[in-house]
Amino acid sequence: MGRERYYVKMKYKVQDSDEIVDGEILEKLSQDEYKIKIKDNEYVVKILHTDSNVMEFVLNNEFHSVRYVDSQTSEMNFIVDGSSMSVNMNSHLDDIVYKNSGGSDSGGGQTTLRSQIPGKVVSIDVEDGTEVKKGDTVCTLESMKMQVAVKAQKDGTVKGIKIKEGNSVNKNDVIADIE
Amino acid sequence: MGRERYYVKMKYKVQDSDEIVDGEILEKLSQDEYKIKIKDNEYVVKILHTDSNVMEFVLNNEFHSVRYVDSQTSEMNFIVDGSSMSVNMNSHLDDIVYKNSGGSDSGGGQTTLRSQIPGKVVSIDVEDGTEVKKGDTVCTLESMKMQVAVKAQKDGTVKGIKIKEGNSVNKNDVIADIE
Amino acid sequence: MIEKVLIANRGEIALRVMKTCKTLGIKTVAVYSDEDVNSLHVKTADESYHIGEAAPAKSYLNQEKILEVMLSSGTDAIHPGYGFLSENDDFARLCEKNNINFIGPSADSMNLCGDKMRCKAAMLKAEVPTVPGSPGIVDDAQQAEKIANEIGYPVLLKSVYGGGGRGIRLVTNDKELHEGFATVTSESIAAVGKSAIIVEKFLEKTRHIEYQMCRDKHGNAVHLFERECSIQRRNQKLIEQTPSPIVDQAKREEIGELVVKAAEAVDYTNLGTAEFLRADNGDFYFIEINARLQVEHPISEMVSGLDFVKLQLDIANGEPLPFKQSDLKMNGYAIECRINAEDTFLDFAPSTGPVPYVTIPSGPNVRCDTYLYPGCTVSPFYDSLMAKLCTWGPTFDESRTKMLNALNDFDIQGVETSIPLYKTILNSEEYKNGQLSTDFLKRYDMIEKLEKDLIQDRKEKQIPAIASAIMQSEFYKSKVKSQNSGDTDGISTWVERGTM
Amino acid sequence: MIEKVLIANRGEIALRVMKTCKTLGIKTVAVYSDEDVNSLHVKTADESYHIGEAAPAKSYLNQEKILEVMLSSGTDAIHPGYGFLSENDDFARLCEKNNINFIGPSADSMNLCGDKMRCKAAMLKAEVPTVPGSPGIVDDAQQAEKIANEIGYPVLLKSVYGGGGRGIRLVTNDKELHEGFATVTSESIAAVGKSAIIVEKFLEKTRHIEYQMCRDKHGNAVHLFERECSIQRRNQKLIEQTPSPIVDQAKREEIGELVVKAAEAVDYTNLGTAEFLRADNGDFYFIEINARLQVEHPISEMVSGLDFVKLQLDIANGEPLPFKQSDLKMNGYAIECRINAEDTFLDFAPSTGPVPYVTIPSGPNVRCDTYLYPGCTVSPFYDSLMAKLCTWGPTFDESRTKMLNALNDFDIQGVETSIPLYKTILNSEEYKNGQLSTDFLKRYDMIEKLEKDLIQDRKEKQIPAIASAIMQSEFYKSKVKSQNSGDTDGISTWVERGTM
Repeated sequence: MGRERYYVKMKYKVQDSDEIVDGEILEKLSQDEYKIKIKDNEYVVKILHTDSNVMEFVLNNEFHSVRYVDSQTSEMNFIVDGSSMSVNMNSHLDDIVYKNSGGSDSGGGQTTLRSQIPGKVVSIDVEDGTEVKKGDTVCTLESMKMQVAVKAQKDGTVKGIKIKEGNSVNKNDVIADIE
Repeated sequence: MGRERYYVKMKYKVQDSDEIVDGEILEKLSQDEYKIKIKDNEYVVKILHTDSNVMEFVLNNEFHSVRYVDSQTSEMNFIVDGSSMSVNMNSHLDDIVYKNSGGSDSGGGQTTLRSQIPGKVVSIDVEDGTEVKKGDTVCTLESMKMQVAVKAQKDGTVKGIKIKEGNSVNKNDVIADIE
Repeated sequence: MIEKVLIANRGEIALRVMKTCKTLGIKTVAVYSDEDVNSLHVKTADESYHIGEAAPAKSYLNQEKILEVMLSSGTDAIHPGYGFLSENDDFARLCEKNNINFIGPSADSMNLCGDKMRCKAAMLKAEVPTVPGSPGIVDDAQQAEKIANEIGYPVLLKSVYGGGGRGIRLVTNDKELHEGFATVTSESIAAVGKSAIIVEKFLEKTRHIEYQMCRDKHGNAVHLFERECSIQRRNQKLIEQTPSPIVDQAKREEIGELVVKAAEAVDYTNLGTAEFLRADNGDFYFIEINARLQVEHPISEMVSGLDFVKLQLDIANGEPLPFKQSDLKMNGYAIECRINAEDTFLDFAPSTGPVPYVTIPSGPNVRCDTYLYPGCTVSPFYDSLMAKLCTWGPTFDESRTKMLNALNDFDIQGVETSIPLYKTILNSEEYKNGQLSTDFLKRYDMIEKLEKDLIQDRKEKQIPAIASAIMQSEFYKSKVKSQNSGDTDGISTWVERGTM
Repeated sequence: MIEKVLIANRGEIALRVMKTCKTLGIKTVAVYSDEDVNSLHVKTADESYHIGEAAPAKSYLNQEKILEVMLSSGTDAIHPGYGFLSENDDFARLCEKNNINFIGPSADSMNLCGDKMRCKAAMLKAEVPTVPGSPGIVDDAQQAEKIANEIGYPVLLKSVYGGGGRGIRLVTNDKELHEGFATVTSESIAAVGKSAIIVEKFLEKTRHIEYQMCRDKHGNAVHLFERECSIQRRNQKLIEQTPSPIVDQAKREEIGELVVKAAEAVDYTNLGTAEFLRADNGDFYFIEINARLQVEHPISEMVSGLDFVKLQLDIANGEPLPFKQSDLKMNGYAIECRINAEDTFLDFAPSTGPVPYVTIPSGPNVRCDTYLYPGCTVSPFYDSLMAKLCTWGPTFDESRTKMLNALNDFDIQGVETSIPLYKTILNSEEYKNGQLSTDFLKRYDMIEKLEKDLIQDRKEKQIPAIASAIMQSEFYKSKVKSQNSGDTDGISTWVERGTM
């Protein structure tokens, strides 16, 4: 038991709600029990049954039955206790990309913002000349059905955007300069 | 439609009954309808549904649901409308073997009785010196879960039995001489 | 004595009729179309005969083919269910001619019930009130105006050939009446080449209340109480209940006496239903007779303790009714929800296809008449009614909460259903208070309420939904790891997860 | 007012209790063992708590753990179902001490009911007849002889410590009595180191007839009619019915009055059952009180129109009974078959394992209380009762034929069931005629009859069986041909077929 494994904290957004909440596994308590954290609350999930498209679990002593429906986008579609719901999932990859792209404490000096992952450009949130603050989203990439924001590595002005919506970028491709 | 295919007449014996009855498909009437003959009566079978282990059909306008149960012997095991039943099936291969082994009208002169199929010897019904009539069963072979009798090709006395119970024979192996 | 019954129907009603026949030791004969080879009624009957293609005209409406099956199978009676041939007096006559006991009224009585104008005339003669209006077709706009002034505006002008909203006009004064008369006339002529207009009082906020009636071949008649069927969409009933919350014992008896008169007026035999509109002022107006067993008969069975199919068979056998009106007592409260395969948000459009899995509700005083089973198919060729879910309780509220639980238990996968809408309705204050009317859905914005309920429902399920997402990721990752023990740093985990 | 109930049970009874709670808007709390993670009661409750390992002692009998769940979940009442802790007065007392409303009698009353000797004494005092015999332990063989001569031979000598056939002797005269007394004494001493013998009249061809009793906390008591439960195997009930075919209205009332006295004699509250033996001469003898809701309560619900779990909750809430004895009327006939997972031909040995598919019977006046669903598992850790199938009819015969049809409709795959035996019983002349006794199965050779029925059944299915074999061959051949269009002369076809 204990924290033998590394669990990634993710961000989740549920249909009909604008709120983006953190979710993560804190600990595997036993073969079929997990301690998880959603927003600021901890829950115990006891898995009763799983197969290829159904998961049944008790969440803080309440039973839930979930059927998975195939998803075509970065969205996951479930039928939760009979209600059709979709959940958008996003890892903290934003932060990882952000750090690697020169944001965070590490640097801050470099001008070139690069993509740390390969992906398709879903949206560009700035234009040439846009003033951005460190951490502002510059563009959003989609890769393997997941969306991830690429954020400004420092305060500055966007110059020479090298990407186009709908096009693909490779890892380390330049996205723009921020001067 | 019509008799485009060759259907083999088989012999069937059902659990709890000593009677051995003939059964055969007479005609395929349509995609899902067959005319069959069991003993001396004709029936129309309309197949409603089949999958790997269930067949549902209407037999002369009576619905039946049959589940197949895996069989380990030459017996087929079914659950017919909820009742567990087994059916022993035997083709008229006896006759085919008989013909080919020199019985029937074709020859009658040859002494050597040979097996026309590969198989395991289940039982030997004669001894050296047994007087047999043409058509008497000399031994029974089992092959691919089916049992088939090897019959004397002519009247005579059995000599030099070449097979042993439990052993295998190949096609055309000599079984015995009948002199 | 009836010994073998052909059920000239499919779906839940075919199964319902068979259940009683089997209990009584009567042999059952099913018929089925190509589309129904996998249907439960085929599997349940003692004998099942294929009668043709999926389209009803080529199978369930094919009188000759069905007669042929009856004659060849030695059937001595036929139960038509509802819909299809159930109110076809030609078919009833065909059966009569061939000495097959048609379980329902005589062909003549059925013909009279089916002819709205003659039936209305018979009711007027028997002093059963009908919706005020012209006694028949009016000659011209002048006569229409005269009648409108007698019965009072607003009135409806209806072409007797029209239907489905066309050839019908609501008018509130003489001027509108003259304009409307011209429009309806031209619409009708445009549509069918002729015109014939009747005038009828327009009733607002009406309730649909109907009475089960029952008359044997010896002329004994009773009513088996009322049902309120006001919750409808496009004139199709969705939820029925008995007793009606607006009918007290005095009213029940008063209208019940009219119902017996109505049955006599058309020489009705066997079970049938007299439908009434109840105006907001409390007046009841006869509208028509349904000359057959109705969809919603189970709730009347629940409060009367009777088996209506058995009663039908007994009457068809010529037996006298085994009770008088005074022997009959209503017991408790029953509700029926018609579980349709339809998408409420697509204007109730049919939703068809395979049903890979279904859980049918059960329990004390829960009854579900259905053709559903795991692996069955909801066909586009026939009506959208998949199941009738009925509950009974000693109080209305127990019946209602039991229904809500049963609706929650009813898991039908593969098709959209009317279940969510029914939950919203049954939870609404208007329904709880018995504020029913035929425009209930619109009047109380039920579709909008449903939308809000669904959003609220999803809001309440956010945490389990996120927990599902978290666990799905975990399980997917575990699977990948165990197959292929590569590195699992943040990015690769994410990529694995992304491919789900 | 009870607002949240923990159901300290599993299987069908946990589900049954939840259904009423949900109808009444009461929150439900389930508990479950490792073995039951996939059980329906876990999925149905509002809250579900894991309480331990599969073995009952480590979960459903673990009082401390269950109490802990009640306290942490804010449960205000507990329903014990039947079995497990339902008649454990220590547990009832533990609940009382923790201010948790135990839905059942008080711990003191339960204790008294559970102590056969004290209970019998209380009945004698209340003039409720018990099986004639010694009022308690006899001093010696001489006293036993005296009593035997008073009550008349044959008598049973029973060690109060004995059980399961040991320490019990049937004697028919004084000589046998003296011999038997010595044997039972030595057997008992050999087994438990001590001996204490009672004398009881031996009754032949007895019927097991029991009364549902009902008493509120204000001392109002009624009986809810009898059930006959004579069809048993190894003292376990298989089929129950109400009314008993041997009890007429006068007898019903006569014994019913005794039942009310019995309830008062032990200060019983809530629902319970007074069990009687009926001797072949018509005399009734009290045997014991079952201080809980019984397995077979649904048939009494059907004929009384009452919801017994609701009644239990109301009584537990301190409400007075809403009826007097004279308000209660029996309506119709109900039968219950206990559908057990067992192999009749293996001496009723349990049959356990996964149930890949099940079709649960339904229809008008058919009720099936069950934990089965497709994909569930019948556990070897708990009792073999998978389902209670109940039918109601206005006549006994309608109830019976309805049951036969429902049994035919009940398709349980994967385990052996008692369904075939019940079909044989329900079809037997003895059952139809109401010739019931606790040795019914042996007396009328029901197992042999079943064997014959099964053979007959297979005989009738010979043609479809052969047709299946023919078609299976054909389909197998078609499949092989389409995959691999080789030659299909007689031999190769046969070989292909042989590999099926």
